[in-house]
Amino acid sequence: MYSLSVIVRTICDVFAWFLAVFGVYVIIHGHLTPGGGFQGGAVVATLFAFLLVAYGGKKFIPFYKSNLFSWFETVGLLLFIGTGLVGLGTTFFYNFLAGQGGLFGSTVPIGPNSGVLNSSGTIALMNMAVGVEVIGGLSLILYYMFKGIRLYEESGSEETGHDR
Amino acid sequence: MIGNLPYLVVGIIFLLGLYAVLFEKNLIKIAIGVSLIEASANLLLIVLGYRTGGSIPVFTLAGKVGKMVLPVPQALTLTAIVIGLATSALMLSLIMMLYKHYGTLDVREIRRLRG
Amino acid sequence: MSWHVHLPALVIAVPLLGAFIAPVASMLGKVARNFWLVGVSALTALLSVLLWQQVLTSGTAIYVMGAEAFNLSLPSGMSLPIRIILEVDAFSAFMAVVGSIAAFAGALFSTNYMERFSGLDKFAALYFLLTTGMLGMVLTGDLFNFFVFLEIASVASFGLVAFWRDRPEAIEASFKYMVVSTIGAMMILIAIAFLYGRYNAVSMAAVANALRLGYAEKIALVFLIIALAMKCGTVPMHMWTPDAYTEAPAGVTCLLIAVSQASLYGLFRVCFSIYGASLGSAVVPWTIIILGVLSMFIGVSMAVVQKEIKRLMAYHSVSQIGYMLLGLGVGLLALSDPQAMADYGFTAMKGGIYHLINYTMYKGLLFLTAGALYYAAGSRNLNDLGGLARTMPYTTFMFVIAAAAIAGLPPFNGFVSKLLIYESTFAVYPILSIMALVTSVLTLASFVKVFQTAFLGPAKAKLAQVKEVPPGMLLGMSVLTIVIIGLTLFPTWSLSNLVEPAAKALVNQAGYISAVIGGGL
Amino acid sequence: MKRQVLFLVALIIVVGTLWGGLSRIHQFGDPGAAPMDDYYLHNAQAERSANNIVTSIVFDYRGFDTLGEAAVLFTAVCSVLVVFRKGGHN
Repeated sequence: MYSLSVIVRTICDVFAWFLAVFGVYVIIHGHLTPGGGFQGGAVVATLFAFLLVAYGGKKFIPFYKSNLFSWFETVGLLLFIGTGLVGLGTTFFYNFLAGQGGLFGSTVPIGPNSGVLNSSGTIALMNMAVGVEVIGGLSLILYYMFKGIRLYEESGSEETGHDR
Repeated sequence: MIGNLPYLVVGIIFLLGLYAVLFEKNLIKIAIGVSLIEASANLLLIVLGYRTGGSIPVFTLAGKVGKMVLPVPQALTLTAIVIGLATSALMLSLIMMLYKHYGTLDVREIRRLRG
Repeated sequence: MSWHVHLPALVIAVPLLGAFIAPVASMLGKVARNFWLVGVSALTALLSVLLWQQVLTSGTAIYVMGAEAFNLSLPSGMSLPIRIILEVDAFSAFMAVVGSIAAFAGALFSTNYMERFSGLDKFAALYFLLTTGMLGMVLTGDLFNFFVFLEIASVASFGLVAFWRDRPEAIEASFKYMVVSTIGAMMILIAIAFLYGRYNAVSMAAVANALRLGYAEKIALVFLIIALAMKCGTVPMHMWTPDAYTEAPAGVTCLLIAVSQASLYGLFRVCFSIYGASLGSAVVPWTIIILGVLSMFIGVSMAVVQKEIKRLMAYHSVSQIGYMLLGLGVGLLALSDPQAMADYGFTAMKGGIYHLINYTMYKGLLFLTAGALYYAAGSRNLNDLGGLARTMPYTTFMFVIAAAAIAGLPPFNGFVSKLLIYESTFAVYPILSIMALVTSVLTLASFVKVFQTAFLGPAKAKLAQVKEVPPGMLLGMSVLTIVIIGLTLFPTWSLSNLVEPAAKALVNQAGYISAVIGGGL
Repeated sequence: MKRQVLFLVALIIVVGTLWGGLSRIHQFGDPGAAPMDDYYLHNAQAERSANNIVTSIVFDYRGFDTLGEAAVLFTAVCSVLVVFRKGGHN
């Protein structure tokens, strides 16, 4: 895939970063506004699709660290299930932070209000964990679907089971 | 009866997806058919949760709280959408691999496994 | 509050955690990865046995995810559960034990079987995810949760079937399986939406409590039966079964068997526990019985003409699913009539459930021995094999045990379960029992053919330097062999301790509901 | 061509059946009494102090589903990586 025209690249340069910031906002405000970890993570992952389309594989792939995104994915998942496992003192997935006053522990007024960022307990924590996981996962899918066939052709080894 | 039009749309989308899966010859079109079926299931869930005149179930900066639509179908649909996304990604990857092996996207030529 | 109450959650969480850590563990090297694969599978099997024991001693286990107390199923003033509930009765716990033993054997087998290939970190992760999906399906008490775990199991099995991605057939089988299974899953989702829309509940017990059979419920039932029958590979929808079972690596096929049993579990949970008494007419039981008989007969008649060992065995598994459908279909037929239930219905259910554990064990073992044959002889074709009994004595021994069990030869466990099915179906309709007998004879013929061509006769020149398979694979096979021999030696113990509680739990719809709702019907 | 016509007839019949079934769930826009959903709408904010009720369902009341959903995504990533893996022997 080759890079597109200078107009597309300039617009990408300007707007890609707004996209990333917006995605992070959607993740962090998941418990206050519509959205959440999955949606925000998907928005951030679009950033990579955007860069890939505008700049083309040749320029983009060298900058792409697929190991980093594997770690994103693993860390996000472990944080998610870890938060669930910490609740095992009571039950699996117990929200042990909500209303406790500490991290994410503020209470909100009942009914319509302007929102308290430091509320909702593990919900916010899990939003972030899932956000990190989705950024990693979708970027990996994108990368491998773009690069996949070429990787496969380079490999040279045949893996056809035991009978061939 | 005409008030139930959204249900009719669900049925039609489901059947169109089924048609694409059963009768289309192109693998990409089959994948589109599967996605259509997923879309119909998601649409059905959302439609079931609608209350006439209801607002979204989010309290942040909500004006005055009147009726709200049912929140559970929205939560279920979120889950179902991500699952659908995962399935579509894998399905397209397999199609790429099939094209690599067989050099065609025509289902009639992709049949080494028979009998 | 001892840690035992958390067992239902732990049985699912442990393999899931294993899957998430598997890529990290694989970075530490080959030994760490194999140790992780086997260790976590063994731990899962141990936990499910503990869970089963707990359920037998203290009744149905309830676990409410994220509530203030593990058994707080209903918040004050509510008649419906609002959280996800794991509801483990004797049947669920039984299925979990069966599935996790198969998973353990497959993991042990895969350590040596897969060592030549790349991408094993992902293999381990997908293997654990498949185990998680299977266990989640059998332990959950929530319809939507069932769908989610069904999808985990399906997506993991697509990846595992396509694991040898340089075989065009493997990718093709995976794609075929994927289309069928995704449509099935979406039909299940639509059926769940129907039930949710009617009763505003997704918990199985709450839906069962409120259910009154109407037009919408009938459509939901049809969708559920079609989709779950598709997923467990009964006849009109069995096209994916031989392909996927043949192309998956042998250790995975052993686990895929257990996953198809989990779909069967879902089918019976829907029929017995959710719809149960309100089914009323005999249409649904007869549909299941006819599906069962067709699967039995068509599966076995396709199997006898096959030349490829695993494909032959895969068609046999279509035919064996038929036995379970037949047994439990007869049980369903007798559900609303206590007299018929006592006469033949309960025997049929015991036969069906006993056949379920037998089938998972011997079919898993057969697929593992087929994998061992590929590994040693390097061919899938029956015509290329011969005289392997001398060079591979252990594999031959285990193959003979599994083949005798599947054919229903007298001392073996397969005989006991088939006998129970014969005698109970004879009371309903003698022709059903005759069909089952004929299927059994054809199964025997087919496996005698395999045994004779592959193991007996003169050794082929090409196979002169074939050696016995490495110890990991032998260990994996011997786990299942030991279970089969145990079931063979103690049929009365296993019938009264394993099978009867499960059958009773399945019949007892009011008990299933009242465990969550309290009071119940 | 004939098959398409046949399918069209089947389509009309099946859509009719399905629409009939769907319309019998409840009237569009009027789910009637919804005890589970109303519980969330009235109590979720007080119990879990999250303004967004859908998120509090997704991550708290039905958090286990979301774990499964994250696991499905992980599974899909693993499967794509398996299919496109860079070969080479261990």
